[in-house]
Amino acid sequence: MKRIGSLLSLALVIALLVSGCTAPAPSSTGGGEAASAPAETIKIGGAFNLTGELSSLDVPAANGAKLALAEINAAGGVDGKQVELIIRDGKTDPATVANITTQLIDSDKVVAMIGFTDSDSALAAGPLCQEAGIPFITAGATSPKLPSQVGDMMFLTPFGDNVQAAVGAEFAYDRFGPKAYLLWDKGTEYTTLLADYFKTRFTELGGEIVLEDTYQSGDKDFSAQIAKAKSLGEQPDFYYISAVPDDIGTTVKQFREAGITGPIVGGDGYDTPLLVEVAGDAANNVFFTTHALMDADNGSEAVKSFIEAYRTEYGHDPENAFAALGYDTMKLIVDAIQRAGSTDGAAIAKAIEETQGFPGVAGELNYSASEHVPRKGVTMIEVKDGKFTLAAEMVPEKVPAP
Amino acid sequence: MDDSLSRPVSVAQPTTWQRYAGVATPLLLLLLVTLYIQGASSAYIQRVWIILGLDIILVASLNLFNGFTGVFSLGHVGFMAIGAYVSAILTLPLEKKAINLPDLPAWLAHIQLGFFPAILIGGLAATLVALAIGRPVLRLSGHYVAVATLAFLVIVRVILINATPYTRGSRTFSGTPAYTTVWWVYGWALVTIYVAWRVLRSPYGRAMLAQREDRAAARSVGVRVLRSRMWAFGISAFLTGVAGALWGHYILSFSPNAFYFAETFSIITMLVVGGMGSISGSVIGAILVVLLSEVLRNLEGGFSLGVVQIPPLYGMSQILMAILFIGILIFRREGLLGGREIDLTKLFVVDYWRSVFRRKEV
Amino acid sequence: MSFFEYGVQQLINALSIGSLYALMAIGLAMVFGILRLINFAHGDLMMVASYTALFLLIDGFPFLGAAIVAVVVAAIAGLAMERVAYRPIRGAPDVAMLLTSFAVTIVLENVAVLTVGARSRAFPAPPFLSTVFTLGNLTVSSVNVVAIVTTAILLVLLTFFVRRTDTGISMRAAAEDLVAAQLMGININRVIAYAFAIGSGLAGVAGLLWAAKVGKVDPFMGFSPVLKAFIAAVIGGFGTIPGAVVGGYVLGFLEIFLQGILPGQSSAYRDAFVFGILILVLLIRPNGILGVQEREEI
Amino acid sequence: MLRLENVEVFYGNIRALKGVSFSVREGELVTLIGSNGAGKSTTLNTIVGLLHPRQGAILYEDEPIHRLSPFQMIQRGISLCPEGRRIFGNLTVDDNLRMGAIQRRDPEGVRQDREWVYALFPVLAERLHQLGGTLSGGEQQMLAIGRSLMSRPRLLLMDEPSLGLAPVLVQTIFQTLQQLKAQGTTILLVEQNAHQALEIADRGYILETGRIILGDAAATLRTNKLVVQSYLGG
Amino acid sequence: MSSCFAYVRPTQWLRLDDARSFADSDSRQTDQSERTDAARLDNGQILLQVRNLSKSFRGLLALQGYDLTLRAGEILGIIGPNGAGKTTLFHLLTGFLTPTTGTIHFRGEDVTSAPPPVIAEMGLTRTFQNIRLFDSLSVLDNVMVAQQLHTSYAFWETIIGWPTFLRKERSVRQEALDLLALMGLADQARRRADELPYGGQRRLEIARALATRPAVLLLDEPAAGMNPHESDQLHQLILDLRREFALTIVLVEHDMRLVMNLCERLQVLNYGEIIAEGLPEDIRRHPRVVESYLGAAH
Repeated sequence: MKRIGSLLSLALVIALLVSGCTAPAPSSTGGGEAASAPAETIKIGGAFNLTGELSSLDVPAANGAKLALAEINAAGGVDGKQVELIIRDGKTDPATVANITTQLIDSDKVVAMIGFTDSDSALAAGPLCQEAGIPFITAGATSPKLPSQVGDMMFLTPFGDNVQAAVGAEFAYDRFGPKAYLLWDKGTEYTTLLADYFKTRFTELGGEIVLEDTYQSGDKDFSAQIAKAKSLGEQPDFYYISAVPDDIGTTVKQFREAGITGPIVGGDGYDTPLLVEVAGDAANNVFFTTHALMDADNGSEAVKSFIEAYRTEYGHDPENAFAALGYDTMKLIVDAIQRAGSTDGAAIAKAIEETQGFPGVAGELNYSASEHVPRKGVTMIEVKDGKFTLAAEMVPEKVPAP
Repeated sequence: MDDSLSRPVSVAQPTTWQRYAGVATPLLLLLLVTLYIQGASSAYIQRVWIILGLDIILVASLNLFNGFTGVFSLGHVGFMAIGAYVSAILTLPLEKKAINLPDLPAWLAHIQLGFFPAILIGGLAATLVALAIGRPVLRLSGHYVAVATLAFLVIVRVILINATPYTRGSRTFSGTPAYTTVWWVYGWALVTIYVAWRVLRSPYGRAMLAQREDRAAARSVGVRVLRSRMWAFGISAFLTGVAGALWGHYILSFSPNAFYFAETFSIITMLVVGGMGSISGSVIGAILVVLLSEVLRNLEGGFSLGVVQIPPLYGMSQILMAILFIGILIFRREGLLGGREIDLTKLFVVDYWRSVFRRKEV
Repeated sequence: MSFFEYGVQQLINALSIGSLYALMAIGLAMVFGILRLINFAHGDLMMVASYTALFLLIDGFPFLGAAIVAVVVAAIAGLAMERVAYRPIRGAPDVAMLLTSFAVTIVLENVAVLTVGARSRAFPAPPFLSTVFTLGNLTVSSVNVVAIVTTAILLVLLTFFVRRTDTGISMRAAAEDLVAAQLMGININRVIAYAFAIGSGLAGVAGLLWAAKVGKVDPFMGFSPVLKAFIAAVIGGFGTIPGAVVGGYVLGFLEIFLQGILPGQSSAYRDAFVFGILILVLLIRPNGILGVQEREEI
Repeated sequence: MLRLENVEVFYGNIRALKGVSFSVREGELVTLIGSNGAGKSTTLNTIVGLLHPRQGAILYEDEPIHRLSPFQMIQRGISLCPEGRRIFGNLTVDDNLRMGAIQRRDPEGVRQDREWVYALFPVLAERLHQLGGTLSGGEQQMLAIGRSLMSRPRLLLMDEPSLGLAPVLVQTIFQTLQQLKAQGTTILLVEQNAHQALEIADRGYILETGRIILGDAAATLRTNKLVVQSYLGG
Repeated sequence: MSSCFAYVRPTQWLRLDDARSFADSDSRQTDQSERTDAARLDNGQILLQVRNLSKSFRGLLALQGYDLTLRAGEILGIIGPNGAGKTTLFHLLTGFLTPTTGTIHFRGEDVTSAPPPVIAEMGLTRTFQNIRLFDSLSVLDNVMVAQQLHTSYAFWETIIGWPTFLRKERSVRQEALDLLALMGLADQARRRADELPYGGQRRLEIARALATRPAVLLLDEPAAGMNPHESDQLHQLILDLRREFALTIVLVEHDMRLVMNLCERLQVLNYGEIIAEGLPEDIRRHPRVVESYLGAAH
């Protein structure tokens, strides 16, 4: 019992420690990671799932944001005040995600929050920010429903999936024809939404889905699905595959190895160097919709310098589109704070709504009071000889309702 | 302090008022701490307190099955999912239902229940499923039950993902009304602990423990092994379903991903740390793991130790918790309490204090 | 593509994925047979092996050299795992050991996230693992053939090992009766070490083949395969090597054929069917397809 | 040769052996007699290192061995033929014998010993490649004894070799034991069949509830009143 | 140890007043007491009728052609060498094993394939050769587990702790304490069962069996590990219990003195077959028994 007594007292001490750590004390003693912390700073919360299943998406986004932060502070911050990005790890666990959001709002006293690349987390964090009157911009969740689900403090940096799916459908219909094969990951919201919107828009155009198939998140062997596709009497005009960045290289590789040579079309999940690295030559004749041409040789100046800076900082190319989105999100929020001239949440949100023609690495951002999902051009990329090349810059004719 | 465990003691049996005092003390303490936290602490501490309460329900109800019957379920998070989804669907405001779940069958699309009935129905739904799968699965022996319940968890997930009209599939289920408060959570936590204690001190519980200790001997004195396991499974599933409902109305947005291995492992850690088969162990395990992992999480963002600056190491808290867990399994195989109970009644027995002080003198 | 060709194609697919499951399941079964430990961290050895190979390949090692080192590293990692985490709790209840292995998994995966990062990396498979044969309408990628052939060779070697060598027979003896094995003078620590080393080595091989097939590696790559291998081992009859092999192939066929046969969106229920069948197998043959009926405990 | 000094063994909190002391001299056949639960098997398991005493010492040729593990006992020439035979049912007869010789590094000697065991129990030679589990009870007992002999022990511990065997087979087994003794093997025999055990033994000890209550020459014990009353069914 | 074993002197542990009050409270508490039924049975009525019972394991016959007619009130002894099938017989009679052939009728009902709990409920229960208690439960709880067979609880009254439930619990506890007092274990009621000394554990096992209110009690080597003095005490205990509880007793035992003095009738098993049956004095001289079991000295 002695031991248990001491354990209980240990628990008590821990409880005290927790409250000590999290009382509205300066973050330097134990709060999140403080990228820079001079006396007077503007605090922005960065909530990301740095560990757990979503870490391969959130880590690049956080890295992008940190890169932007360094540039901002190097350029003098906001009105002479340095900006501080307090990063906390949601661990891909809903309860922890909500905990860190509360901590950022309540203990760290951030004026605005960015982060997360998935709707689960964004929807767990969003309402808390909404309630506290703090603007929250998600760096990667692409569900166009988010703002309507959360409220007027919720913003997206990427376009909604309905927009890119519509572009994909229109582009492929015109270029390849009306018969499509559709495969998607049924265990992930992003891929499900993308496939749904694609199907809606494509059938609306008069296209036909000749075969529809699914796989489970975590599946790495697509041979059964491929054999099924190959057993189609006549091959479709193109293959629309909705996959997350971690899967797409594998999927394309295995499709090509099985002798399927037709065009493969998809969304911004394809925007990762893994596509070419994993699939190699097999990646040719792949088309996908994304935010901007992220290519160190052929991209815009902004893109080139972003890639350069990212390489210098982290030793490798941006892992996927989320790196650029994280970068843009950070830049956008700071820009909005500067324009608002205040750290009041409502004022910042209003400044975001007034954003027009903001030059992000991943495309130009336009918002309005009714559009918290940015109006953005969609870039269509074609992979040629292992390189991403610009196939088209498009705005969809018609966007499926969110 | 050895004697405050339910080991044989030479002191007199506690009188009625001592027993009441033993029960009332922790309750009073709980009430005071909760009131204090509600009044004077940050929103974050309040949140941790609620999460702790939810975990206490989850661990105590898992203990009711795993600890009392000795067969291990790895599928309880599946019941949590059932509770969360069922109650969330039932309480979703009608206008949100029309938008979020447009394909619901008519009878579901036009009802909106209050929190309490929704919780009960969530729990009952979990119980029904438990009784349906329990009949075949609980016949199995030893860790094959663990295997089969793991399979159950996978199946629940697949069904959640595919039952799109009800669950939105893999898409986030949102719009759940924020009904859960600290009072709901601790109210149910007390109910859970009371039920677990009641079951333990009843013929049902004795049968569960007996078949855990020795299946053959239990059968020889008339214990029906499958039946006693079914009782445990059903009650435990109900409480886990309730916890899921409370969890759903607190976290508000969730998808099938929330109810999978990560959550399973986290609850099991608390159970094993506290000690299987001990109700107070469940509570202590939950407290320790929840608080410790919060502390570690707060430290992994990097901090300075005087001159040394510790860089951020995200993932360190999980690693340390896992190592702690292995350590406990190695050095205290039975968990901290090892199936015993902390009995505060003893604190009110004069002889007990006498014995404590006498020992000090020696 | 004719129906026949379709069937043959799926058969090859099933054999290939089944081979990988079998390789993984053998390791699980060897350890389980002796210790009654379900080692979930087995999957992370795949990750260890493929990252080792990846780094060596980046440094310009030839593939075979890198592969051999990787398999050895996996074996060593398995031994270390046994020494640090499993030996101290040997003899604990089955469930305690299972949970320990969960914890080991968490440690390994998070250490990997901390050290090599969470991002996926492309795995540069050599040409002999990435060419494609075409036979009429059938296409077979060489990695599948290599997987099938490697598994077959390893199975033959392993069978020879456990049937003919002293250590192999000791291993079977220890799996059958640990106490009697000790009385014979079998050093069980050594036998267990062998089981871990060989099982982990096989996991390493499976990891490399997996990485070549998938084309990339990441810290969580072992989770899904080990779950499958575990199911395979249970279906086949836990604790026996032939059972693990049979289970691996049965699971491979189940998955491929369910995916192939279930129409349209219902193929998303594949895993529910697979795991449902698992429960059925347990009910009908509680000790798996090849498992021996144990006497009722009295 | 073997000496137990005040050995105490616990199962959890239960004291199974409460200070057992006895000795076995080189070349002797000593029997340990007692009823079920008296601690006979516990004693043997402690000698071979499956259990470790909490108190007391076990000396083998004046060297303390009570901290060693079973495979080190084999190296020192102590072999236990366990109660209930415990042969490897999924291994062939030949492989079972091979396991008995697992630590030996003299293939020629092993081969000879195998021949010798087959000569001792000709029925085993007929079933060379049969699985152990398919043998009858008596054949299994022979295999178990043969297996223990394969390590060429100098001290052979036998735990209830007559258990569940037909009288005629028990005769065979006991004759074999005498034969082994004649060839110089020291034997410690645990038996419930006190009558027959005392017949072939040089000396005997009576173990009762974890204590040695009596120890004497076998012939003397056979006439002891208490022994006759409790163990010889007088 | 002998002190641990020593039963409290008969006058102490079996105060007849206690025994009677136990019996009385018993018939008061339950509407249809099994034991009062048993008490009403005429001595000589057939309780257990076994015909041609056989059991084989993987082709090995453990028991064959076994017949038994057990009459109320008798004490039957079953002897034979280890492995003769005695324990198998107990397993068959109590439902732990299902016979390969043959029938078992208990009180006129066919219980050949009934499971153990059903058989226990009908009034046939047993002890185990190696004591099998519920180790981590208290001594009292060990008995209470067995008692609930004859008390009905509604789930709802249990779960909310309704007064009716508490009343039932109190009376069950009192009965259990009475029974423990009878066996000299009253002051140990709150200890863990595995903390009892060996003799106490033996007595607790018998107390637990009695708590199911059996008509027939099968004792599997109750004197194992006892010295002659203790076995004498056991002898007396068994006689007293039979009288007080109107028991019919089947005893498997190696202690010849106990068996010969206590039992009214003996069966001798060897190789799963009855080789002799009859009065103790006849058995003692039976040539086959002498040859295969007792040894030539007799």
